Amino acid sequence: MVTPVAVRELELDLDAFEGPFDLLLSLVLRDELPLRELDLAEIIISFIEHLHAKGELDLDACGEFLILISALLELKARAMFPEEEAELAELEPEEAAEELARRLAEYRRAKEAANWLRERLEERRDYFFRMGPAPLAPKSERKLAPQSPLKLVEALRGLAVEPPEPSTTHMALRFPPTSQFLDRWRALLRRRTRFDFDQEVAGLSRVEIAVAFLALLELRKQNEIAIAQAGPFAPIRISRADAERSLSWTAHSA
Amino acid sequence: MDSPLRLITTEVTPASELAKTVEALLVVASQPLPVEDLAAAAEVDVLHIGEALELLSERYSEEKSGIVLELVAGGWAFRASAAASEACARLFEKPVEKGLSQAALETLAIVAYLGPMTRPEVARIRGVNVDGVIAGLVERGLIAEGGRENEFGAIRYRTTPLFERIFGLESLAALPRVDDLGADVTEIRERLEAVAEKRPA
Amino acid sequence: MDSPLRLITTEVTPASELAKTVEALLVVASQPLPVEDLAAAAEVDVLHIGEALELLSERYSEEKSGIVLELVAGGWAFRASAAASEACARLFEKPVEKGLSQAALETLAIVAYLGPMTRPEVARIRGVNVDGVIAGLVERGLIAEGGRENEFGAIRYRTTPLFERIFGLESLAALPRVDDLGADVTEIRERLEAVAEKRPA
Repeated sequence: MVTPVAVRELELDLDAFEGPFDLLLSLVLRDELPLRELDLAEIIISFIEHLHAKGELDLDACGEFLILISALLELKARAMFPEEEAELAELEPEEAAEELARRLAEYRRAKEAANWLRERLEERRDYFFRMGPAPLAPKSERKLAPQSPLKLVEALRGLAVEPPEPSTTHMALRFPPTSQFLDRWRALLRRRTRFDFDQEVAGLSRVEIAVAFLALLELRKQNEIAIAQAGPFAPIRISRADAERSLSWTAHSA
Repeated sequence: MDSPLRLITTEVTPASELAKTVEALLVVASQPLPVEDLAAAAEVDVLHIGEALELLSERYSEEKSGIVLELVAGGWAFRASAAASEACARLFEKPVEKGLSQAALETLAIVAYLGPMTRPEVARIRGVNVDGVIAGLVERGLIAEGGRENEFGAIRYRTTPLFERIFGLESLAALPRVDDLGADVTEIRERLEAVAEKRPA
Repeated sequence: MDSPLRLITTEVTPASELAKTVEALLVVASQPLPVEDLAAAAEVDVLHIGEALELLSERYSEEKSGIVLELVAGGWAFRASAAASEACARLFEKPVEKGLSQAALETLAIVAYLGPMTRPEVARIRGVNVDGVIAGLVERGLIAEGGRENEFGAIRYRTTPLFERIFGLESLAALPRVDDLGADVTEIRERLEAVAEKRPA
């Protein structure tokens, strides 16, 4: 005749609690016993010992115990890692369990270390030592390497420099005249039948490049040049109007 | 032949002369002094400092003196003897006046053992917000800011020399090893297996 | 009749026990301790403290020890022996600084070239508050107070002999000439003030 193990009446003798399991549960649920103070492994061991003592396995009791202890574990996990619930939820169950175990172990170590520190503090509470400077300690002097008197002259001259006139360059964009580039492109085309736009404007400011391009369009309008580009972002080729035919080849071969 | 004569007439040996210099350095210092600092100040090598410290440890020990020499926080320092603690308590504040809460001790332990740590890292291990505890420990001078995770990252905290001094640690390396949970896990598994064996197949 | 007997058999006399307490108190203190404080802490009357201090003065005296007991400003304190003063100075020595900040250089140049000057005068030329810089230069001994504008006026600062030594000058007369800035001190000063006024706030 098997007497079922009444899990709720399981007597516990833990570091943080002594009494039946159901009392522990109600204390935990009423927030009167902080879960973080409870060593759940201790409860598991008590239960197993209890089973062991009976010498037979009561599956019903095991099932009930499993449900209760996993609820406690989950509660404890949530209490310990409130902001990381989501993070843990993203992990595979095995990974999450492992991560949880790792953190619990880490916290357990921290608690042990804290206990050691407490004992140490207790041992040394009667040891006084000076926490400030000694009453008659020598004064520490700041020493300076030899300096050149010319640095003083430099500093003084710096103070005598008139401040620059307030700059107004930021108030208007200054455009170079288009004529400047018209002249430049015409001069270039007298020497060469064709050139690459990008190469010729390298190093110029954005405004200057824009004006240089405007000058090209002006030359095109007057039929002095042909402009070709093999594809988007390809070099822009400029050629004298009389060399246009050879340029079309370039476009086809691209 | 006057050197043996000189040896006889000289009352103070070089070691005890050096010991005087070392005790002078220790009485004016505001931090524990590493042997290297003592050697540099006294302009002798560390071996001689070691001899001098041996003489002084003998002289400045509990029972013999109200001043006790100890190796703590990476250096040598004087403290008051335990026998004088009641008198000291009437005149001075205790280094840690009211003791430390469990939360403060756990936080200290985490920072001490796991090295410079940010608030979120400590919070992750303790499972609760630690801002207040950290602020309290900083105010007591037991931990201090020690750089950042990265340029814009969270501030890292590390324990201070005062922490080592109050807890009487020669250095952080003197913290005892905290055994991990390994043993417990094995124990649980063994018990489970023992039960499982009894299970009818 | 057992009190003489007790005196004989007791190895440690009360006076030397009290001396231990007093030396403990002195090694923890950051300030010289008046006899009354020592008496209150040790819970004995000042006469006994006097006896203990006598014992300690004997023990902690020049020649005998690197630690010397001294009465200073109405209180008792330990200091380093004269023999150890050089070693102690080395302990407190800071690394030599290579140069001065621009603010310090400008301030020094103004005080050196334009003669004793008050803080507001220097501030007018530099166009910024100079209190911190002046305090720093005073602390380093490069400038010092040199009288007042008038009885209730602002303090004037002048350069010190240390300033002359560091800048390799035999005297202020040896400062490099700055004729291009003005014919004399008044002219230079007027010019600098005029420039300062034009500077954007």
